[in-house]
Amino acid sequence: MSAHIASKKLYITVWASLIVLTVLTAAVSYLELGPFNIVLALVIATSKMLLVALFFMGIKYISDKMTIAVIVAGLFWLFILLALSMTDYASRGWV
Amino acid sequence: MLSNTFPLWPTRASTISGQVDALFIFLLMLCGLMCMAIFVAIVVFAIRYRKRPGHQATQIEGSNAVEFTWTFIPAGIFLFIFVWGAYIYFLERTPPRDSMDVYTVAKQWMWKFQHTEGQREINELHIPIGRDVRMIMTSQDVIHSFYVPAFRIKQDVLPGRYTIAWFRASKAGTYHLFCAEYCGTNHSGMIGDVVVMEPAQFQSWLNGGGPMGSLTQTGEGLFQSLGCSTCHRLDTQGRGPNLIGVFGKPVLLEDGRTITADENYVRESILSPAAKVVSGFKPIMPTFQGIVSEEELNALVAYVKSLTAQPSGAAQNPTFQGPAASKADTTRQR
Amino acid sequence: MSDSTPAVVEHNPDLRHHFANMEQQTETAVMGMWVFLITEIMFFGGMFAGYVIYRHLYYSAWLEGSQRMDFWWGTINTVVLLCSSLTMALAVRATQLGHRKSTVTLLIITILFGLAFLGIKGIEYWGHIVTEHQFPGPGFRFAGPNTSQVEIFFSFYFAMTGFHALHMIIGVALVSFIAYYAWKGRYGAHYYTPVENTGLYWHFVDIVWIYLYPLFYLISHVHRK
Amino acid sequence: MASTLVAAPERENYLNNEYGISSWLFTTDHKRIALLYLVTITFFFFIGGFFALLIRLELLTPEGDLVLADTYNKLFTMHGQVMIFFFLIPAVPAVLGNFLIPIMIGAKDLAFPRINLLSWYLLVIGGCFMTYTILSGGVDTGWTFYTPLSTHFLDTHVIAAALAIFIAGFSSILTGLNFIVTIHRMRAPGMTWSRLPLFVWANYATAIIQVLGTPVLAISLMLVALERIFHLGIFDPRLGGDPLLFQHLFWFYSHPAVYIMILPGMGVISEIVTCFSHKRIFGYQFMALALIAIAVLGFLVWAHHMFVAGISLYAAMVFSLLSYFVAVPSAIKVFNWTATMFKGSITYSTPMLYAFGFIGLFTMGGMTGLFVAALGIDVHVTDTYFVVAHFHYIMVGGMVMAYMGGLHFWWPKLSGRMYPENWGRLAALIIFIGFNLTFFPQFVLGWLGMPRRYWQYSPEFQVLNVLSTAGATILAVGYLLPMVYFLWSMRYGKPASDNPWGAAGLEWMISSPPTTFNFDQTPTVTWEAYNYDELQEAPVER
Repeated sequence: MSAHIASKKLYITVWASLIVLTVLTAAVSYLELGPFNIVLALVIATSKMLLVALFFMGIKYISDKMTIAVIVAGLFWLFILLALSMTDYASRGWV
Repeated sequence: MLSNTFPLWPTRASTISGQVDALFIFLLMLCGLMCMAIFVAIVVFAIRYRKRPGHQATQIEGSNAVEFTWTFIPAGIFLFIFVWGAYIYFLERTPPRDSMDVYTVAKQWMWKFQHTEGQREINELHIPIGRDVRMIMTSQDVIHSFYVPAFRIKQDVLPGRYTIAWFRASKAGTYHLFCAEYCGTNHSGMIGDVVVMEPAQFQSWLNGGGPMGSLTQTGEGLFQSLGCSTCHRLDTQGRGPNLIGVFGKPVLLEDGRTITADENYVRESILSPAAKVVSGFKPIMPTFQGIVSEEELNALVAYVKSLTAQPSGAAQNPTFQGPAASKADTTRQR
Repeated sequence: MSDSTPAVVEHNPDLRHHFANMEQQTETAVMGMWVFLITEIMFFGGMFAGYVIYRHLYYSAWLEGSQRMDFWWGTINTVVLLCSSLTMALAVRATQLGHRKSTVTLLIITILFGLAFLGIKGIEYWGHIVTEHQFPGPGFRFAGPNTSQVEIFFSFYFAMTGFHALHMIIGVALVSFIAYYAWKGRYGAHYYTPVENTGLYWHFVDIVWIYLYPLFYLISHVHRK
Repeated sequence: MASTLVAAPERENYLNNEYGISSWLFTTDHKRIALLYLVTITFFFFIGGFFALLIRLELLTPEGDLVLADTYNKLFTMHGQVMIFFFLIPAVPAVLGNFLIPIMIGAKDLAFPRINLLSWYLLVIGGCFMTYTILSGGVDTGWTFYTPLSTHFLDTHVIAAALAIFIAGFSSILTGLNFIVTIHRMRAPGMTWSRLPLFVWANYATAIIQVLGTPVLAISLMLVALERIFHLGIFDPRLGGDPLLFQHLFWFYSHPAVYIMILPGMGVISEIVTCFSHKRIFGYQFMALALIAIAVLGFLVWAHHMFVAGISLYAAMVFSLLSYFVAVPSAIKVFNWTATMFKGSITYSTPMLYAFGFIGLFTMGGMTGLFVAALGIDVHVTDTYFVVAHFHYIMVGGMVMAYMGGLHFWWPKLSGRMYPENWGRLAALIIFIGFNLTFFPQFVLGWLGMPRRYWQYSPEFQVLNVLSTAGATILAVGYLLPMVYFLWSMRYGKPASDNPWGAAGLEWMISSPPTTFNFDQTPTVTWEAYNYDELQEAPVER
C-alpha cells in the first residue's frame, strides 16, 4: 500500500505546535476566567488531539472511508454516554 | 396448601391506581388485538399457502407504501401511549404541597416509619383515607424500594439521599408493602403492611401513641443540643443563614447557582456543608456525617421545614392535633 | 493487533492465506486496529462520564482536589508524552522507508520517553500516597471542608491515571517487542503493519493523557508550587 | 428409529481433514472454532438451566423450604450471569455467525483467524472463573451487581464473578471486531451490501453493539472490583458517591446487550422464513435498515431500567420516549416476516416451527415491552415478575427459539448429517408448550405485584407459581431432546446433500460439511439475496 509518507519536517512542526499548545494551556490556567477556564482547556486539548490524530496517526491519509466512519462513530458514542447520562443529573432539581 | 384467595387483579386502593389500570387495560386490549392479528395471519398463511403440488410461491419484493404504513402508524400509537404514561408518571412524581409527611428509613431488611406527630412504626404504616401522604425516604445501607402494589406506586430508597413517593389512599384495608429492589439475604422478608383507616380511627390510633413529642419538637431539641442554633440564629442574622422561611424557596449559592431548598438540600448541607454554600457565607460549618443518625436527620429536616410558614406546617396542623405536646425532654434515640 | 508469522504463499512471505493481496491485508489490519481503539475510547469513556457527573455534583471538592495536584510534574509529563509520540511517528515513517537502523533507535527513544513518563508518574503517586496520605480508603487524610468528596476526586484520579499508566506499561512492552523484531529485520517497506498498529496504540494512549492533563491538573487557577 | 450406520461418502472436509486434540485446540478454521463454541455454550446452557430448575422448585411453596435464602440469592444471580454472558451473548454470533458469515460472503475465513481463536479462549478462561465462582461458594449480587450492595455489603465471590464476565466481555468485543472488519473488507466480488443475506446484516448490527457497548461494562465491573480491593470511593454513598452512577454505566451496556442477544436471532429467522416459504423476504431494505436502527437506537434508551431508581422526572420522560422509538423497527420486522409468508409455499419442517414460535412469542415479548416502557405502568410492574416474564419471552421465547431453529436449519451444513425430522418437530412443540406454561403465569404474577428475586412470597401467589414450575419441567425436557438426537444424528443421521432445504445463499452451494477453505476459488455473486424464483423447490419428501 503506497501509504502516504509525510515529510520529517511536517512531523517536527506538528510536534512543535503540540508543545506550544501545552505551554499555552498551562499558562492560561493561571488566569481566573471562571467558567471559561474549562472551556478553553478543552478547546486546546481537542486541538492537540486533532493534531496527533490527523498527522501522527495518519487519519488524514486513510483512503478507506469506512475506517473514518468507525472513528467518528466511536467519538459520537462517547458523546451519547456523556450527554444522555447528564440529562439525569442536570435535571435533578427541576421537579 | 393452596391459598384460599386466588386473585387475578390487584386491589385498587389509591386514586392513581384507577388511571394506571385504565392505561393497562387499554394496552392489554391493543396488544392483545395485535398479537391475535399476527397469530391468525401466521396460521392462515401457513395453511392457505402450504406447499402442495401445483401451488407456486409468487415472489413479492415488498411495497414501500405498506412499509411506511406499518412504520408510522405504530409510531403514532406509541407516541400516544408514551404521552398517557408520562402524564400518569408526572402525577406520581409531583406530590401536592400540603400533603402529610411520613419520614421513612429503610434498613437491611426492615422499614422504619416516623410520623410527624411523633409515632414510630416498624414494618407497619397506618395512614388515613383521603389524605395525601408523602413518603420522604432514605436508606441506611443499600438500595431498597418502597412498593405497595395496591397503590400502584414504587420508589427506590437510596442511601445518602431522600427520594419522595406520594399517594392518596381511597379504600380502607390492610395492603402488602414489599421491598422491590434486591437488598441482600432477607430481601424477601423485608415486607410489611399498610393499614388504611377511616380518619376518625386514624385519629384515635394517633392519640393512642406514647407521649412522644412530635417529630418537629424532637428536631427542635436536636437543633439546640447539637449547637445549630448558635450559628443559625432564628432572631437575627448569625454566622449561618437564618432558616426561617428558607424551605421550599430558591437559594442563591456562593458559586452563582440557584437551587430550591428541598429535603435533599437540607440533608446535604447537614452532612457535607461545604458542597453548596449559600452566597455571602463562609464554609465554616463542620460536617455532621456520622454524628447524626438517619432518624435524627429526619427530625432536623422536619424542624427546618416547620420554620417555613406553610399553611399546614406539620407542627401546627389543625386537623391532626398531636398528643398534648408534653414538654418532656426529647428522648434522643441514638 | 494481528502479529504475523510468515505463511507459505507466493511472492510476499507476510501475506496471510485468506487475503487477496497485501494492500487488502494492511488496510484490514489498520481498520481492525481502529475498531479496537474505539473499544478503548469507550473503556476510558465510562470513567470520563463518571468524572463529568461528579464534577457537576461536587465542583468545590474538584477545585480543592485539583489544587493538590503536582502541576509541574503533570506539565512535564505531557511534554514527555508528546515527544514520545513524535519519535513513535518518526519510527513508523522510518520503517515505511526501510531505514532499519533509525527505526530501532527511534523506537528505543520512544521506550525511554515512556519509562520517563512512568517514572514521573511514580514520583507523583509516591507523593500522593506515602507523604500526603491521599490514597482513598481508611488511610485517607485531607484537611478541608469537603473531605469525603475530595476522596472521590482522588478515587477518580487514581483510577483514570492508573488505567492510563497500565496502558502505558503495555505500550512500552509492545514497542520493545516491535523494536526487537525490527532489530532482527522483520519489518521494512514491504511489511510494516505491526509497527504502524503499535504506533496507533501509542498515539491513542498519548491522546488519553492529553485530556487527563487539563481535567485533573488545570481545574483551579490556584496551583501548588 | 434404530437405523444401520449409513456410510457417508468420504470426501475431504473441515471435519476429517485432520484429527487429534491439537487440531481442535489450535485451529484457526472459523468452522472448527464455531463447533468449539457450540460445546462451550451448551455446557453453560445446562448449568444455567439447572439453576433455573432449582429456582422454580424453590418457588413451588410460599415458604423458603428447599434452599436457604443466601443459596436462593446465589441461584438467581448465577442463573442470570451464566445464561446471559456464557450462553445468550455468544450463542448465535459465535456458533452460527462464526460458521456461516465467511461462507455467506464468499470468504475463506474471518479477517483475523487467530483473534477468533483468542476469542474462544477468552470465553473459556472467563468460563473457568465463572465455574470457580460457582464451585467455591457462588455470588449473590444479582446479575446486575448493583452498588452499594456489591461493593460494601456482601463478602461472596464478587470479584471472581466480575473478572469472569470482564474476560468473557473481551471475547465478545473481539468477535464483534472480527465480524465488522470481515463484513467490510472480505466480501466476494459482486457481494454488494444489498445482496448480503439478512443473517450477515444482523451479525453486523450485533457487532456494532458488541464493540461500542461491552467496554463500558468492562470499566464498570472493574471499578466495582477496584472499590472492593482498594476502597476507591467512586460508588461509596458514605462519601457522597451516587449509587445511580453505576446503574447508568451498567445499563448503558446492558440494554444494548439485550439487542446483542436478539438481533442475531432475527437474522436466523429471516433466513428460515424465506427458505421455508420459498419466497423473497418482504421489504429487504427495510429489514436491513431496521436491524441497524435497532442497534443504534438501542444505545439511547438504557434508563428505562431506572424509572423508579431515582433519576429525575424529565430524564425518565426522555428515555421513555426514546424507548418507544426503538420499538418501531422491531414492529416493522415482525410485520415483514408475516408478510413474507403471504403467498409463499410453506413447509412445516422443524426450523419453520421454531420460526412460527419465534414470531409469536417475540411479538408477545415486544408488546409487553410497550407496557414496561409506559412510565405510568412501569412504576407498578418494574422489579416484579411482569418484567421477568417480559425479558424471558424475548430471551427464551425469541432468542433460544431462533437459536434452536438456526441449529436445525444449518445442522446438515455443520455436520453433514440430517437430524430426525419428527423428533425435531416433537421437541419444538414441547418447548413451545413448556415455555408458555412457565412464563405466561408470571405476567399475571407481576401484575398482581409479586416482586422478583423473592425467596419467600405471600400465599395468594402460589397457584400461579405452581403452574410456572410445572411449565419449567416440561421446558427442561424439551431442551434435552435436541441434545440427544443431534448427537445421535452425528453418527446415524442420513447424510445431507449440499442443499437439503432448497435454500438460497452461498452456504448452500458448497458441500456439507464444507472443505476447510470453503470455496475452491472465490465465487462471484451475480444474483440478488433470497433468489427463490430461480431456485427449484426442494423435493417434497426429505
